[in-house]
Amino acid sequence: MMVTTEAAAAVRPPGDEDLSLLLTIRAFEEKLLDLFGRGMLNGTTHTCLGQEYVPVAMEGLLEARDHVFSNHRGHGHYLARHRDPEGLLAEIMGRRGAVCAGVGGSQHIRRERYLSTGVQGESLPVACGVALHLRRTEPGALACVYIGDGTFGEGGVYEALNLAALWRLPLLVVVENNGIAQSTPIARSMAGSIAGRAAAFGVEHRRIESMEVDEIRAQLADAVRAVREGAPLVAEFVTPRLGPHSKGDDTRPAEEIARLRAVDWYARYAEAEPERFQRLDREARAAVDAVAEDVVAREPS
Amino acid sequence: MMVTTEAAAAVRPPGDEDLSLLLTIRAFEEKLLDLFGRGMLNGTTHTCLGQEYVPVAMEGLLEARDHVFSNHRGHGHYLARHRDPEGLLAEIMGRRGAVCAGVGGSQHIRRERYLSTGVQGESLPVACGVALHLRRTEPGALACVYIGDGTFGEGGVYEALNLAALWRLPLLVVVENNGIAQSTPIARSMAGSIAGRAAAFGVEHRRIESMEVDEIRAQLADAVRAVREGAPLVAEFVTPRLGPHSKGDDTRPAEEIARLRAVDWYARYAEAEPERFQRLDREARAAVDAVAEDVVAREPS
Amino acid sequence: MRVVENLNAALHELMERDPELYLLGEDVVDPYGGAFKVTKGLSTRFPDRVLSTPISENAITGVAAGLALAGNSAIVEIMFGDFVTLAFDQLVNFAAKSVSMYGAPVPMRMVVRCPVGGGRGYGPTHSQSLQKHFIGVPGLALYEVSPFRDNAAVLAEMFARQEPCVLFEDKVLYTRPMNEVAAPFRLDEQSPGVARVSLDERPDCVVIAPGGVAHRAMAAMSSLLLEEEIVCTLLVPSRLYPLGLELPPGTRRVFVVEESTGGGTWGAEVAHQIHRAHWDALDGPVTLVHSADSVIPTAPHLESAVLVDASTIHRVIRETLRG
Amino acid sequence: MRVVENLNAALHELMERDPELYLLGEDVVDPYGGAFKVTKGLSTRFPDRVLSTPISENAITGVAAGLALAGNSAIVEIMFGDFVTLAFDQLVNFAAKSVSMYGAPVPMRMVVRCPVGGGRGYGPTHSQSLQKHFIGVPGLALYEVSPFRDNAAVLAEMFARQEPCVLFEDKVLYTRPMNEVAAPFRLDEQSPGVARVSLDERPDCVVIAPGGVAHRAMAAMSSLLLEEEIVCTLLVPSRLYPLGLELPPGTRRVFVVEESTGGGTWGAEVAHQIHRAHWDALDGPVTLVHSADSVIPTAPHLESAVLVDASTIHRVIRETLRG
Ligand SMILES: Cc1ncc(C[n+]2csc(CCOP(=O)(O)OP(=O)(O)O)c2C)c(N)n1
Ligand SMILES: Cc1ncc(C[n+]2csc(CCOP(=O)(O)OP(=O)(O)O)c2C)c(N)n1
Ligand SMILES: [Mg+2]
Ligand SMILES: [Mg+2]
Repeated sequence: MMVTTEAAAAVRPPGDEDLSLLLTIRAFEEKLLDLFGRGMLNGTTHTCLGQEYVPVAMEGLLEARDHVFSNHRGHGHYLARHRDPEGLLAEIMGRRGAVCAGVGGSQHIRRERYLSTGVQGESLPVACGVALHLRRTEPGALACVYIGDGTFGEGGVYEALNLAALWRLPLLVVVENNGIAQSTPIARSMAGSIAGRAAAFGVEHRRIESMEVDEIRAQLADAVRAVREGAPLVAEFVTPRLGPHSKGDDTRPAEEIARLRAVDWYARYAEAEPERFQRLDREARAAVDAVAEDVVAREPS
Repeated sequence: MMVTTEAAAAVRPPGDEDLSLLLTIRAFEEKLLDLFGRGMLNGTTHTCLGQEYVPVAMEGLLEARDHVFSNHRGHGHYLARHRDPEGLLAEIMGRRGAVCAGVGGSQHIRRERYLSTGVQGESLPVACGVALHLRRTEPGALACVYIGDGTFGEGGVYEALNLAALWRLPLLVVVENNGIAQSTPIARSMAGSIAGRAAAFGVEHRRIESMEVDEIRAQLADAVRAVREGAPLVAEFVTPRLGPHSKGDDTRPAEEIARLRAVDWYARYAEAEPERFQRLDREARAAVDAVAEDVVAREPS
Repeated sequence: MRVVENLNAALHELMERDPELYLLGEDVVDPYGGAFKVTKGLSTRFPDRVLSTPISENAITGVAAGLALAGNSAIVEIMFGDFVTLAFDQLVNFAAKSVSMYGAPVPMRMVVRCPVGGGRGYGPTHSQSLQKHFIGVPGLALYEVSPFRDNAAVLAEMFARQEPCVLFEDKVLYTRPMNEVAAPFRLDEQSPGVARVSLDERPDCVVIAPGGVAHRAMAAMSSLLLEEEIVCTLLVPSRLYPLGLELPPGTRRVFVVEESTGGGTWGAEVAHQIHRAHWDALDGPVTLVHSADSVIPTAPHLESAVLVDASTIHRVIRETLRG
Repeated sequence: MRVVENLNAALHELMERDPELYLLGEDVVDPYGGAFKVTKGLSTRFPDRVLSTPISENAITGVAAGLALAGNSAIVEIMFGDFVTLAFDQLVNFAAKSVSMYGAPVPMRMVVRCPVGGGRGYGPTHSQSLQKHFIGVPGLALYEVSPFRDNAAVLAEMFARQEPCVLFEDKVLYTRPMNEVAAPFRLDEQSPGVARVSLDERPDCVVIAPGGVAHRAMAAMSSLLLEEEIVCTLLVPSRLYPLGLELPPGTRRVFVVEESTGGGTWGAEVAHQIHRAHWDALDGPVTLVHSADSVIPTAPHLESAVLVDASTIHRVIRETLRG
């Protein structure tokens, strides 16, 4: 994890809409862990605590016509795209109003041009197929795929990068590099670097260390525009996984987690603009609480 | 194909043993096509015409304790390792004395520490397993895998390169880059370069454009020594496929094949040292003819 | 017309009729036209929708799934069906599941073509008939090319299912003629997609066989008729799974023939369905006739000893009926 | 002792006894000790032979095959058995074939461990029981963890076969106790590797079930006994394929229970073998009891509607025997 506390230096929280979205995702994920803790959720879940800003930043660069592919850690991706905590929580809890009728659950969600699935690496080739379609029938639209650093272990990732480069597909791979895969640190799962993996296929690569939504958008705007012209891109975000892999299965030393918490946008924004932050945070949590109260009371999907 | 006719400039054919081996492989492959033409072989075969020098050069760098993994185009690999045209032809023809009792045929051969199989990409992970064994129980020995350029389409190749680099395995990947896969030119099958694919995993890479056995050995000696210490290597040979992919299925333009034949070691060596060449060539062809006559007359395996 | 020509014509027809249809595979473009020439001419006519791919069975199957998700239709050619093992995850865990795992039905119009079977001395990794391993995947249908059914109809039916399908194509069938049966047998359609080869008289047994072994079954039927006066009716279903097959009324003996090596074969599934539906009418259990439980060797004499052939079928049927 | 502890102890014992044995898998090293904690403590004791791997199911299975080729023994943990689809090629086309495709037998001591099954709300790609897709691969044997057989014996038997084996482990079984049956039923060994749960009196039927569904079968047996006075004998084979199973003399009704979703199930293969051997002794066809032909949904109420459970088993047996 290369996130440095210097980042905390000049903190300017994003505008209200982005900040509210960040806070909504944070509130949603914490609510899930809370519900799990109280035995009200079954199955499994993977929260994106600490990484919320990645999809929030990306949404500012994506268009409605773009396709988004997500993975096991996809709540933030979904909420950033569809602003639908109700449909998502209902899906996770298997209640009326579930976006996928409760069949898919946390890891298998589809709505319009958003789709997630739980098998690592599968989505890249699929996204190449969608990108192939887009290139011919909706030029300018792209397929965006979120994957983690550990997923670079899967051979399918490379088969897809090769196709994307060969066929000049509008494919945008967003790598959430949180430096760990379940319990395995990246040093034990990846030789070389993500930049090198992209370069091997002649695919553009950008490494984003910033956690600031507007800054990130500025850094990626040109490259994402190029994707729409058929220059695939790997956008690597160096980002902190604050929570456990799923539930209570975090074996990292306390110091490391403390080091990550120190760079968490949440604490930094709260300190930087207490008044606005508290107001929006209260609103977000109130909204999520209301959704939870409503959904929990619903009959099964 | 980057092989240039300049290579023909200062030609010094290799010593008798190497040259004889080169000529034996050439004679063997031509004998196979001849037998096929006369309807005396069934199934399929993939000759290494033009590429014979690759395994001949490599054998000079390999030791008996090393493992060699081969692919569909493996006759030269096998003959360089075991000098056993008889067992190989019997295997291909399913006659008594077949090295694998006629079960495996041209593409599935195993003898001592040599093994080939016909599914592209499978052998790299397997070789990693053997290398893992060697690193612990026979330090200094290595696992050598021959693959073609087209095989870089397979995801398993990358999963294996990653493991080899992470675990510092004595893995030597010899890439016979003949610029084509069956009918598909490398430009349509590979984005980026083989060098880049190796670099992506922090794996050493050497590109060999020479066709001269001694020169090649000199160029690779250090890197192969390093493999034995646990520094995996991708040795890429730029090499001409003179013949069809298997039998009569060559769709390349005549000029291209002519261009490749112009750099063929066979013609160049014949011209450089007519007397020695003719003598060794006669010997090699006579030996292969004798083997063929013998094997053809044998009962089924 | 030979089977390979019928299949090629069917692909030409479909590519022309459906401008949203893609075909992908290794070495499928002209002049090569695929390892078995099934795709000849397609890339010349439809260059932007017929794509030669790298050697990436996993990814190209995923690409087909992506095209299907986006509303296209897609056909993937796996050069040798043996290599579809590399696409097993994309087929089982993504393509087939997508049809139903998102709560509402998602149409997935994709076909994975798999040339299968031995008899050509290609050896253990290029001769298998892996149909059995794909049975029972929710959302995945299995078909096999038959000399008795126009492949344009087969492909149309597969796409109409709106779920991923695997089409198995016996390599030795490619060069066989379409719709040819030896006298005195007659060919007709028993039910949609199920061909029947029979005589007028009441059969002593029913033989169920996919297209790839139909000729071997027919050869056995002819020799059984001549040498043993045993009358067989052959049923050749185009769809292997889910299986929709009606036994002729009064059937008391059934044989299922397939090239698969022994163990967990398609025939066991067919037998199970028949036993449930016709237990009391049968004189004995459904008899399975298949290749040996072995890898498929390369040498002709070893390969033919492993693979099911007409003489095996003849012998099993005679011994079962006559003891 | 719970099943997961027995399995963990078996691995400790084997790793200690065989210095040539490796164990590989994702997140298997301490302190994590594997997603289901089956490998806890192993990496601490055997750091050089217990390796956490990248997320590369294909490659790590190939690595195991390479170790086996070199004379080692190897165990691969696939975190969720659903993902073994990614290793299908290495298992089917390389590891299993290597045993025989090189003319002379090649010992391949490797075991691929696959946690399978639903009931935990993990959803369609993390809940499957894919055993059926691996049946009938020459050179590949299939086992399933049972509450009635010490896993040290199971692992020893698998390695002694000298061919690749897949060990399926029902996730819900991990937390169950070993060797526990409800009175009045008694547990013994019917034949090597086949556990029997029975009463003294002559059973009305025989139930065949792998370890993962044994408890569901036993619950049904208890309720059938109490509510219907139907007496069942349960047979739990440790090896699923090749199957070596003897029916008790006088058996007239057989049920095969498994969690697999419908279609081409293991039970169809078991039924085929039983029908061939016992046709005349049976009162009816072997009855298969399995989950619905569907993806396995995430929501508990939907999942339980799909998965086979004790009440389904009870109902099917009662209806079959009593009509
Ligand atoms: C093919 C496959 N193998 C294993 C898993 C189990 N698994 C789920 S998430 C995960 C770790 C993924 O790490 P990474 O890609 O870095 O994403 P992160 O969890 O860090 O966001 C693993 C091993 C899986 N879902 N799919
Ligand atoms: C997994 C797999 N896919 C496809 C094939 C069919 N096939 C055999 S050789 C070959 C081309 C290989 O090209 P390359 O790796 O460059 O080796 P070359 O033939 O040029 O020596 C193909 C596609 C195969 N054997 N295995
Ligand atoms: Mg990660
Ligand atoms: Mg090549």
